[in-house]
Amino acid sequence: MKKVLMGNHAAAIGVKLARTDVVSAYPITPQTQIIEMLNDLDESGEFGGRFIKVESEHSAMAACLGSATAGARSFTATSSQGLAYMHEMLHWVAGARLPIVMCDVNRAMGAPWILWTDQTDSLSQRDTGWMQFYCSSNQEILDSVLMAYRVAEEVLLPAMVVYDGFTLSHTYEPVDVPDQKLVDKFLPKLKNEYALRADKAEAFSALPSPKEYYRLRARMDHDMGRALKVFEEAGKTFEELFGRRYELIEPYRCEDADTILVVSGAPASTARVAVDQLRKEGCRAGLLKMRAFRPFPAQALRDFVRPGMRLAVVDRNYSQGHHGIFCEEMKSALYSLEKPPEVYGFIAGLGGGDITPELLSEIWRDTDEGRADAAAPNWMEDAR
Amino acid sequence: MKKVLMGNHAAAIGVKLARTDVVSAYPITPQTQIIEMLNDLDESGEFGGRFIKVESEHSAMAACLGSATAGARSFTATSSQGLAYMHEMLHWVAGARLPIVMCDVNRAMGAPWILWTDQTDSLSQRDTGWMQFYCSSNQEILDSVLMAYRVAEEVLLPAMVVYDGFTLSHTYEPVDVPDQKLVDKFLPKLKNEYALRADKAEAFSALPSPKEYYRLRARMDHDMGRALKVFEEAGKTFEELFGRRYELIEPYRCEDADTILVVSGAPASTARVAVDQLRKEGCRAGLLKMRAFRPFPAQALRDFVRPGMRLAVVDRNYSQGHHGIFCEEMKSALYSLEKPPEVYGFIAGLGGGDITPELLSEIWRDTDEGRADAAAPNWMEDAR
Amino acid sequence: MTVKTSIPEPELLSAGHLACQGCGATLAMRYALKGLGKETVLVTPACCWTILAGPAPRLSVGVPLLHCPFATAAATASGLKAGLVAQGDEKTQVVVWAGDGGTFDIGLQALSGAADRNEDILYVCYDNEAYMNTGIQRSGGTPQKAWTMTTQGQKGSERPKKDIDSILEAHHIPYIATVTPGYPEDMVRKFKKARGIKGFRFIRVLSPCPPGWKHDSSATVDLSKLAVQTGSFALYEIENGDFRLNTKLAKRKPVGEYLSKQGRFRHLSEDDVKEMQATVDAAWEKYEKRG
Amino acid sequence: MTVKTSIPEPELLSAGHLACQGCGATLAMRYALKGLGKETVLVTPACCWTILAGPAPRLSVGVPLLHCPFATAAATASGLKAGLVAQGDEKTQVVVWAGDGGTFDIGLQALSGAADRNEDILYVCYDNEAYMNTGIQRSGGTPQKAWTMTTQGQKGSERPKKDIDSILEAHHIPYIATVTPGYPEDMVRKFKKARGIKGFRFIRVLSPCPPGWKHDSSATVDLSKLAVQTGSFALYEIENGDFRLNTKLAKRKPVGEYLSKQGRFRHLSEDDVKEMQATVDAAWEKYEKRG
Amino acid sequence: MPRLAFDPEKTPPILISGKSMSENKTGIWRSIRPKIDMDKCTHCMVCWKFCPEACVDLSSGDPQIDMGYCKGCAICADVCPVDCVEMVEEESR
Amino acid sequence: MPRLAFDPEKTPPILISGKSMSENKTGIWRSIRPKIDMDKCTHCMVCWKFCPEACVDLSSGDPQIDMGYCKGCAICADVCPVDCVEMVEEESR
Amino acid sequence: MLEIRFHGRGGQGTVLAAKMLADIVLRSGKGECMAIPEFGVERRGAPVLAYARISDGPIFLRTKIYEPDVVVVMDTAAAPSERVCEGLKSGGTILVNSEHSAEDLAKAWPDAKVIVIPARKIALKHGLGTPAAPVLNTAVIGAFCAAFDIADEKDMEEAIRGSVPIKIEENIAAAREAFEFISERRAHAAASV
Amino acid sequence: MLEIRFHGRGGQGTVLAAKMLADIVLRSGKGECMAIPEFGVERRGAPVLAYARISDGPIFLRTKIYEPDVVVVMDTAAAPSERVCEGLKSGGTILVNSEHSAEDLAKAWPDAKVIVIPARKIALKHGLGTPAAPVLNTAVIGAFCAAFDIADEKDMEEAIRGSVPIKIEENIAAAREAFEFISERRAHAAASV
Ligand SMILES: Cc1ncc(C[n+]2csc(CCOP(=O)(O)OP(=O)(O)O)c2C)c(N)n1
Ligand SMILES: Cc1ncc(C[n+]2csc(CCOP(=O)(O)OP(=O)(O)O)c2C)c(N)n1
Ligand code: SF4
Ligand code: SF4
Ligand code: SF4
Ligand code: SF4
Ligand code: SF4
Ligand code: SF4
Ligand SMILES: [Mg+2]
Ligand SMILES: [Mg+2]
Repeated sequence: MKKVLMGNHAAAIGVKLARTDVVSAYPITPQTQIIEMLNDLDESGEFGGRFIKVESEHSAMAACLGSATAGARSFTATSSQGLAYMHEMLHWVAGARLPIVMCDVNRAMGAPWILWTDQTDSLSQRDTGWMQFYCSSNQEILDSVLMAYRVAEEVLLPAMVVYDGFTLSHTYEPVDVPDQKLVDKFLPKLKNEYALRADKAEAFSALPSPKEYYRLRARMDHDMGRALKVFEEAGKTFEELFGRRYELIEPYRCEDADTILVVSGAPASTARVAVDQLRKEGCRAGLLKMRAFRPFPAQALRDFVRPGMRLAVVDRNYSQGHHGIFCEEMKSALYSLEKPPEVYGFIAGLGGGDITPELLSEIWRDTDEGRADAAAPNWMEDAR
Repeated sequence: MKKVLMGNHAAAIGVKLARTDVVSAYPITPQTQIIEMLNDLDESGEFGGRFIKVESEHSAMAACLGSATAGARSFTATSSQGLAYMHEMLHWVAGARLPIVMCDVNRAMGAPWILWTDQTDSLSQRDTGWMQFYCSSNQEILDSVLMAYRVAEEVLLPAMVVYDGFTLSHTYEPVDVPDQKLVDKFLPKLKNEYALRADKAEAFSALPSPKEYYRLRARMDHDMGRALKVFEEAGKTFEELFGRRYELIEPYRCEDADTILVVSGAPASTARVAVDQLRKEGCRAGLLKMRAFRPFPAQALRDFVRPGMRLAVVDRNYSQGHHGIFCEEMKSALYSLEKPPEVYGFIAGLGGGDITPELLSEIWRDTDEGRADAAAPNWMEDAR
Repeated sequence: MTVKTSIPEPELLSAGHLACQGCGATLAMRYALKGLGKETVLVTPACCWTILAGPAPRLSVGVPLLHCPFATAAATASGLKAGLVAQGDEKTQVVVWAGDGGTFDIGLQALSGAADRNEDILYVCYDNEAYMNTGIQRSGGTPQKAWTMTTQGQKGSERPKKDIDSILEAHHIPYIATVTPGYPEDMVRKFKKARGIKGFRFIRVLSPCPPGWKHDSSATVDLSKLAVQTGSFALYEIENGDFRLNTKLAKRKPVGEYLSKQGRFRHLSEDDVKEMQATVDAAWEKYEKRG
Repeated sequence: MTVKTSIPEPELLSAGHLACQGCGATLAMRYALKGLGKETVLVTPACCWTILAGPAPRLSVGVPLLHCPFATAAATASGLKAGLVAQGDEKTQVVVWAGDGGTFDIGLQALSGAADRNEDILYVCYDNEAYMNTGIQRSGGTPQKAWTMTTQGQKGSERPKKDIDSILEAHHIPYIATVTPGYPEDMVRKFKKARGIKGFRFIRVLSPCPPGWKHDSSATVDLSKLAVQTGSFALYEIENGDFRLNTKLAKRKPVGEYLSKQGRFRHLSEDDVKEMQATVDAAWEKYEKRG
Repeated sequence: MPRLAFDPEKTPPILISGKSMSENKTGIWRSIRPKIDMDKCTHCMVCWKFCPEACVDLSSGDPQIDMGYCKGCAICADVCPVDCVEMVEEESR
Repeated sequence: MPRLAFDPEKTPPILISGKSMSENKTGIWRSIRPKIDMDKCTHCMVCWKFCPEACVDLSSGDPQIDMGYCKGCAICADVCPVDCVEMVEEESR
Repeated sequence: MLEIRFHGRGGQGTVLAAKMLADIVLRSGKGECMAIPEFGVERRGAPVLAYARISDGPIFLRTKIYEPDVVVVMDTAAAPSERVCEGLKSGGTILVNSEHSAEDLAKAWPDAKVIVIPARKIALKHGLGTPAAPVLNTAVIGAFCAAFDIADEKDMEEAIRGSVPIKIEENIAAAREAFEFISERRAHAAASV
Repeated sequence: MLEIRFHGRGGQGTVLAAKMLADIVLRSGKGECMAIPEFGVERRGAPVLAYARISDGPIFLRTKIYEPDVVVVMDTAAAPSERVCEGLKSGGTILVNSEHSAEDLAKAWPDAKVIVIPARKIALKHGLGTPAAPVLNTAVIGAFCAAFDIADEKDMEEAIRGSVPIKIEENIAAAREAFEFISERRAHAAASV
């Protein structure tokens, strides 16, 4: 049944519906309402699991390392400085193949101190072995927590549900809260055959030989690849149960579009307004919404693009010394095509600067009318 | 004059010659000899600065934040787990535009525990705003510390000198130790006009507006771009003073080569042996050694490549869910070319597995004879 | 205009800062700066004072201030001190200004390291007994039984407040002192004294917080005094391990007088108050034994 | 074969581990496991025991062991306990087995958090008084004046050893105890007792280390006994704040007898030894006052 | 909307934050304001001592509250030894 | 050298490390070895109690040192109450 | 699409007012509503802003609101007049909690329609909050629903019952009183034109 | 290119022996030498390996050494014979610190040239280390230099002076004695062939 929820509360309710066993988290703006709601649910008995109120984010992921090794469904949530403080533990729990799910509420990275949203915090974790799914609405946040557990527990890899600080986290909008019984069907109790058993003397994460390590990483790559299919199947099952479909990439009005905006997160929602507006002005505009960033949907992208197409990639992040991160990964994925499409990268909204339909339209026109730079990043500052 | 030095000692001597004011570091294999030599130099009075023996790597970079803000030349050194534990501070000191120099002794990332070298630890810091220079010999380690300070202090961005754990760090070989007077000419005392002055009431890293934050990041991008030129000029000056030339990328026997190995770190040294061997067998093989990873030498690469060329990129790292990191960035940089060369990515030596001339030759032949996959990563396990 | 108080008149805290009405942590900064004077540099981790110092391009204090990440205050200050000394400045006092979360919990590793090295810095913790900047979550400084947004049950916070002063004592440092804005003369004296001591010094400032403690903004100074008068917060100095009480309390007021004015303790039963009285009495037994 | 000792015969530590000859930390594990028994899970951060537990695919102990990053032992153990309880296992003891570096320094933030939450885990720190696994660098557990690779000056380590037991006491936890392999019966008794107590328990094991303390491998047990007999290391238990000495020392041997057998103290002057004797005497004055 | 409305080279690499907060008039926060009965006032300056906004001016000898900054926290009223500070409702503008 | 000498699908996702260390014979570490004079030995088992390698076998009643593991640390010699354990040089193999 | 900006004071439920509006719109089933807080640090007593978007279909626009159609002033003391009309669409409406007349207030905002609701008086009448800190968001929302035909009183009541933690009946009463206060004014104005 | 593997015991200067060789080669100016430790955990008493490469030109090969030309056994007790000849190039040489005769030792390594040097005896003679832990790396290196014409005694002496921290004269004496011990054997063998 529908309720008006802020994004953070949608996430907390997703965690409760998933019958999560252990939550361990530390407060940070703009994530605190997740913690506060989980605390209230814990104290009111509605949340059956244990909520460990740890002393830092590094310890939050360490507690998840412990609880997930015991085979318990584990969750944490953080943002920017806190996510970066966990970095060592992100590498670790991925290498330990633990299906932990975490919400990262996007917030730009200091210095200087900065409270508002951009994606550099989550995207700069791209090499840690975590799956990453991006949300454009509070409904997607709740649903993505359930999808993330389903995929993570199938391929034994941790997954991040990522959404915009304030723009989604603190914004109230109607959300359909799924029925617990249906969620139990979608997400049965976790049975992890590799979990620690108190009666079996085994060590976890002991020092291997280089050869053994190489093979572990190759197996991880194999499972990361498998996750693409597992996600799509989970998306179909989700639709059967809850009526909403989730896919790795989601085109909008691209059938006959020559120039397409490639956008993720809340700006992908605003981009529909821009595309509709451009269509009204006679422009053959389309939108490709990126939901999955890890595993990167390279094959899906290669199948989607057509020669002669122009992609205007909007990055609300920046890898200093190279390029916007979605743009860079898009180019790498499409490189091997016979006739790869033109890809232009735009840097917009860093530090929480608003990404408006006007700015998106200007990005689209610059690309469509050949004013954008094909090699270097195009810095697009919003006028307001 | 020449001395037989292990890589870690070459680094420590570079730090001493640079008249570094403040060193703060925490021990971790395979970096400990840097700390031990700096400690001995400190206790014997040969090292004029202060050595703060901190309680963790997060605190090591925090102490550098403090000393560099006061305008002092600052240094730290770490590896894998320690570098990852610093991640929040790497973002921070780059945003604070502090010219800190750090040695990262490459060691693969856990879990599981792993002692031996691979590049995933340093390369997974690619989005933190730090410059990264890779070394293939102990001489390059010493020289790169001096070069890193020169470039960092010119563009006010921190720089990482990265070299292979054990293969270089613990291996002894002859190293020319430059004369202190010449080093003083190459590296005059640091005058940071943006440093904190005890008599001026100013706050550092206070909360800006999104617009101000966006402009700070655009200025950072501008300086990262400038660093490419500054590095090349510094390389020329270094040659005039010390007789050794350093460039962003260093081709070897590529003039007439159709298939070229793209390699970094110690394996780039072994690759010369492989290329010479292939040449003896009549193959037109070449080697492109990547010294700079951040700023990524995109233009230099675009100028270097010729249509019809085949690049075999050897990545001793892996970004799970996408590709080898040098390969991915290479494809992104070359994407906008009219006729981009074929780029093939190979994953070798993870966890410290040996990268032998035989393995490099097999990589070269697979690429040259069209057996390599152009889209997906080619996993190349060494036979031994 | 001779003010009948030993507190220096010049203000290093400027009006216009963004503190809530009746903020104890702001009074704390005002008096601290009066004791420290101009030759001071502040290092501030994430906390309310990250905001109170002012958004760019502003600064609400008359001395340089280095913002740093939440877990790093003592390490950043150690480096700043080393950097200043390397530039030839041995005089400027490097002072950490951190909250209780940044001191008792996430910053404890760095704090313990700096104390262990006896770094020549003054570490000040303004203790408002919870994470206020992120919306009043429990910290290691939250008193037992107190309400916070993460301890809303009938019993409030179930664990006792960490005894941070004893933790610092275990590091064998030259000076530890407790102060609170209700006694500004005592506070200014101790900051002046601390300024002159070499090595790692620790001052903890009990700082009432209207939204966090759920009391009226007017009660801040009153509560600060009551904390001392009821013995809930003892004013003392520990110099190289020698403990000395600063307020000779003939008779301590009952703790109820202090607790009843705070909404965070509204849910307390009589037994709860008795228990807290017993805890205070036990603590004073120890103080008197040492004092 | 009746052994004339209260120590159980079954071995949960297997021969073939990679410890140096005469490793005190190995004896510590051997006796701890005898006291803890099978229904135990170990959590071990980076330290010598990361190696001694054995490279994959081997394990040198007869209980499950979870390796974890250096700064996270107490937090990982908190999560492991919560995970086991969630799976219906309330019996298995979750025991942290960490070195002094992982306990006094980089792991202190997590340790303090778990103690503050009174997590139902037993935290054991085998204290060999330096970072041995990375080549004998000074830690917060290194005694004053001791030589290490990072304190090679004439005065050795210039700062006193952190009083970690008092730091734990400041967290109001149910049980703190000190043990050393020279007294295996006392050690096994305390581990059995700790097993039965609910909440956060802390046991510190003084563990002589031939390469680190520069003593002959044969002297490990002797030094462990001398540490107690000279009063340099006191055996005691603190139950809910009540302090009790375990060894009634009629007359303490001079500390010189303990120090002279260790190469790390070879550079000590007579005055140095006198100073260290004074420190031990002062500590015992406090113990007797409390005991 | 031009690609970049500023020239990166002219943007300083870091923001220097030295302007005084005093340009931010916090008087607007008040819903009640302090009124001092100057006759009863003993000029003991306790109100100056305990004002968190440091907005009680001493220069004239009388305690003059700068209403540009006073947030109406009522601490001065609470601490005044002779109770000569009365909090009155802020007239709605 | 085949691209991948193994099939990723058949490689377990994590290494299970449960084999006993006892398969690693540490006897090779010795440069000196303990020799017990069985006549003087009082079977007090103190040597069993303090051996860091837990390689003194009790089953036969006499303290039998398993030379496959003994590292020659000489603790047994040091702690034996009747000094009947002598350390002798390892004959070079 | 109706874009609304609320001006209030920290700690007095400004964001909750916007959220209640969203609850009411959802309950009414007549469209979608998004409530957006000002993304910054909220200090008790300091001026604070909140926003809402109401539209009949799903709302995809996720940006700040620069040119609101309606501005709601919950505390005139915390909302300097030039800030109130900043970006207000020409012909936009300002709903003000005040005991002054619409005419007096209109002087400050010449080209806007001004609607007045004595929300503070209504709130205090129903024992909501104190004179220094009145809890007047339900009264303001009641007035809003009447002024812009958002929902009928039944839907409004149910929504408030679901979203107000304490003093539920008092809040509902205050909302209804404000609703009727505005409805009468509108009926009267419609009749006299 | 000469590839060498050293077998020793943890804590007895095995890596230092390889490093000394590099110092000597540098001092001799007749080529380049790289000394490479075994990349793992060194435990006192446990067997340990170290490697070296000597070539007349710069050395670019940075890999492990799989098929050494020469194996140096500094402590036979810490080097099981099958491990000693593992990967040894056919016709390779094994330089062994032992008091047994070359003939006896050759039985364990039939297809390798065996050279014996009583390094332990020489070291103890010069007061280097103790019977349980002799410091014999300078003696071994002295023998090596003589056996493979790496450098003359003067260069060897200077290099040892620069790289040995304590007991410098004793180490030099031990190295020279080993050098001469091997040179005589070679002269004798050359004469009788
Ligand atoms: C690594 C990290 N984790 C969490 C935060 C979020 N955060 C900022 S301030 C704060 C609470 C500070 O509490 P305290 O130190 O007591 O200061 P106070 O706000 O009470 O003044 C938190 C949790 C952060 N900035 N960085
Ligand atoms: C984040 C991080 N920093 C540093 C290290 C390197 N390291 C591994 S073990 C160790 C020392 C451990 O000392 P202690 O805890 O006393 O155990 P011991 O080795 O003495 O048994 C260090 C510094 C690491 N593994 N991870
Ligand atoms: S929350 Fe408390 S400490 Fe923070 S500014 Fe407000 S009153 Fe001061
Ligand atoms: S270094 Fe010390 S603690 Fe570590 S294995 Fe060796 S003897 Fe044991
Ligand atoms: S405290 Fe009261 S009596 Fe004293 S100066 Fe202020 S108003 Fe006057
Ligand atoms: S009401 Fe508060 S802010 Fe205003 S003068 Fe009095 S103490 Fe200062
Ligand atoms: S300690 Fe000595 S006497 Fe006792 S059993 Fe062992 S060898 Fe025999
Ligand atoms: S020498 Fe050491 S290892 Fe061998 S039996 Fe004796 S105590 Fe055990
Ligand atoms: Mg606080
Ligand atoms: Mg240790």
